[in-house]
Amino acid sequence: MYKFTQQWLIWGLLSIVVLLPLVKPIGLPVGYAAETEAAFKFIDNLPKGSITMMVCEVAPSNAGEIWPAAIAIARHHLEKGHKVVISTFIPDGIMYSLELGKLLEKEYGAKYGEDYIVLPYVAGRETALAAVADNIRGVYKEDQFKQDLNNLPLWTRIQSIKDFAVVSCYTSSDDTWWLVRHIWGKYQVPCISSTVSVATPDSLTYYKNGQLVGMLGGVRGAAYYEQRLGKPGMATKSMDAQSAGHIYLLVLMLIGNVSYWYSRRSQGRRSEG
Amino acid sequence: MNPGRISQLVFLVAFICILFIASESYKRTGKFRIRRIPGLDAIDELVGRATEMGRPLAFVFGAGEMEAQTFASLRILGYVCEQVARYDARLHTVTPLPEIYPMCLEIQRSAYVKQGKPQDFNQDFVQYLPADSSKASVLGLFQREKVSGVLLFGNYYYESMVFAEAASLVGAATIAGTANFHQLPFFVAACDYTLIGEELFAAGVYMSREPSEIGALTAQEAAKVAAVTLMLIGAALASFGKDSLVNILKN
Amino acid sequence: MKKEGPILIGFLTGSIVITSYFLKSTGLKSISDTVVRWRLIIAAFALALGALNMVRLHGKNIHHKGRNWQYSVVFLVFFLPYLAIGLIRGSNSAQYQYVWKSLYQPASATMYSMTLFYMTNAVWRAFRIRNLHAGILMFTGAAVMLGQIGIGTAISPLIPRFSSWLLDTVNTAGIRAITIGGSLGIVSLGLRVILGLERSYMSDGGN
Amino acid sequence: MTTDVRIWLMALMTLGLYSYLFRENPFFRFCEHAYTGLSLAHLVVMGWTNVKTMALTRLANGEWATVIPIVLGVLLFARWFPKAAWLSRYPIAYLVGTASGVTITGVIEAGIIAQVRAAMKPVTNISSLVTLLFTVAALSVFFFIVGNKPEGQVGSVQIAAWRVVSASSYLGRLVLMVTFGAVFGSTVMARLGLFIPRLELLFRDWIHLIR
Repeated sequence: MYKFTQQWLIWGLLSIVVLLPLVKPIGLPVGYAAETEAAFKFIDNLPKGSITMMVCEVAPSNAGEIWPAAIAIARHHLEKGHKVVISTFIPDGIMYSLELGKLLEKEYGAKYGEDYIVLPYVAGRETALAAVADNIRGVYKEDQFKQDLNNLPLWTRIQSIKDFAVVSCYTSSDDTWWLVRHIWGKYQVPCISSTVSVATPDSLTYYKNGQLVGMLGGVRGAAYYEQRLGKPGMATKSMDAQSAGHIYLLVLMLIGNVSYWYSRRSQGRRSEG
Repeated sequence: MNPGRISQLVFLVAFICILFIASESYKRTGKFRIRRIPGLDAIDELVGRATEMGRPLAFVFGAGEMEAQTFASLRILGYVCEQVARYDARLHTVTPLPEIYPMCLEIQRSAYVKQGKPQDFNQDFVQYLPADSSKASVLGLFQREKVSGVLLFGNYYYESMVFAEAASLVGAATIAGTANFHQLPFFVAACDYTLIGEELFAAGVYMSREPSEIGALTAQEAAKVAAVTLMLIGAALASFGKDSLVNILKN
Repeated sequence: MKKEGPILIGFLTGSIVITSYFLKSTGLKSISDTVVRWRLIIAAFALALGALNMVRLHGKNIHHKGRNWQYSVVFLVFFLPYLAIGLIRGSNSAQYQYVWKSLYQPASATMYSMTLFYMTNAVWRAFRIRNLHAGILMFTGAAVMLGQIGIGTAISPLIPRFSSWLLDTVNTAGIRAITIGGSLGIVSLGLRVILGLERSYMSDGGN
Repeated sequence: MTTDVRIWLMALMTLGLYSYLFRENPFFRFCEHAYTGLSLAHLVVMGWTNVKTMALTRLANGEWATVIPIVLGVLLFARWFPKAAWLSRYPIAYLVGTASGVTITGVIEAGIIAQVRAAMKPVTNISSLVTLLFTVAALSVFFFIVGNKPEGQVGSVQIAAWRVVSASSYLGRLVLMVTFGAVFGSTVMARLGLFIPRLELLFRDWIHLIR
């Protein structure tokens, strides 16, 4: 029973500590992130009318971290007059793809079929992404709304993956790795990846190797991008709560070690005496 | 020939050659030594403990898509099932991947057949659970069944931390293994034993000494030695401004 | 036919994909694309098999009034109507989206967010300097955590610099090694599957 | 507190699953089974859409070859009939074979050769030297055959090899611990990122504590 009460204390305090800054924001700054700056600059320099692909692997599980990044980059694309093709390889992704499309229509008056397309979900994860890289027209015949893709003006400009100026993905999984393997590795199409922070060190290696032109690591990357774009959004807001949570864990670590040493010392004394 | 893939082809061909040569040589000499992998030694302990306590074990696959890690984990499942059948323990197998569900059934059943106890095989103990909601179901399983030991293998993602820590909270011993380095820290921190990266793939050899597996492991070993050598030479050359080796590998 | 047939299929599919990767041939390429695409269709049938099995398990439980059978009813009550909406009205329909957004999405997000609680517990339980390894784990973990937030910079600008140095050098080294090792494992096991040397996936059943 | 039914549903589902943290209970069990039912239905619907677009539509357009994967798919169900169970190995072999082929082709370049190439950086300062040596050390952790402790009568070369490899893999394990620590540390942000939206739902949308 003792173990459980201790756990509840740890968990209860955690919730309170994270909640407080949400109730009363402090406004801490977001640090510089070179890899995100690179992504921003790359997209900023693409010519008007460039076709881009957003691989929207967003799911309820990871939306907290990468959904803000997807929104920020989509906004950036539309502001620069790029065309966006939204695809997904996870079942849940389609819900977010549709929402992204709606957002672009609402905020920028984007026209479906001309400014953006929502492609249907294709199963098979890596195999599917590889198939799209190798033969995009073979994989997709219809869009998410069951219309023949050939009737959409934007689609007629796309023959192969090489027609895309950049492919970006928003993922908590190995999509970065697949992008690097199949899209950059095989066809040298520039890739940008926005990953959950767990995968950030990994993706950072790809960025350093020159296999990605830029990347956004977790909420921090998204917050940086939002600020760079001049449109603070969800990511910027949650950064305070993030900091509070980090500090709480660090304090917990400290207390844990102090109590560990203390108990070991007193045990040592007891065995001596 | 597609451009930029010559070095890959050379690698692949060399790999296959070493695989066959080494496996033939093992068949002739029967000589082979592999270093200890504590996590695999611990499996027997785990089964023994489960039998003693009369509480079941749980084997949970990672929810990432089916690939080589999944096959390696199936291999380990086979071994665990045999031990379980031999010592009359109970094992709940959970797979979030529908593709391997039939394979899990086959493996479990044949383990019981092999131990001469086909009547003990109960297919309800093998469950497919949709990847997303499997987290809730597995947590429920841990507490309801009071599992004594938990094995977490395969292509793991987020769920690693939840399963590993929840298992230790119900007092279960845990062995885990994945090659996804982004989940390894959680396994290392929360589990009793962890198979790190390639150790997961060495499990097959460790448990069976099948010639082709020994051949494959030898080829892996040769590739690692080659990688180390190439890295050192390449870095030395690059330090003197020569990147010829880097360029060769770009072919 | 019971063993050789499947091995041949595994060999053909695998080697078509690999050969088309190396050889420059559009014909081979399109065959390989088809092979890969067909896999998705078969995978969908595997899903149906798993789904039917779940329905069978819960149905059996209700029929025999097994343990917690009420919850098997809950399962079916949510599964069947939602499936019906999805198949008849389609996943774009308003009803389908409503259920997805109000029940499925929060459930999923909640389960994932639970990782934080367990992680906190692990930080409390496991991050203690018991030995050199645990000490290093804790120390680098703490350094990187501090480096990620503004406070770290406020304490000393060296902290984020040290943390990013760690991520750049030592971390790169570790990840590179794990990646190479893991990839070799993937190649080796994959090759053994294609060459018909690895058969655990078809086990001994059916004989 | 809100009157929106949807927010209520969302909040109850969230609380129900969180109640597991307290202990396993009927409320959690209800939500768990509801969630399982929904997610299975969702997967089946998505799978069906896939089969329709990838198989049935193509079949209707006269691509007769599409019959092959459909037949293979149906064969998966053969395992319900003990006599014909072996037939289900065909589709399984297909799944396994293609998965192997696809991963191998991707992994050789990105996972092995590109990694080796990336390690061939000129050694110009301490950091680059550290990265190179640590990579080698960490790789030697995964040596299973080379450098095992020699047994019986052996030459000095083998003993030297054993010493080098064991020293290197000792260092390698420390490097891996640093890596794990760093990955752990950089993950905290992710987990918080998942938790914050839950708090926003409960305290902003549901009970209006946050504005």
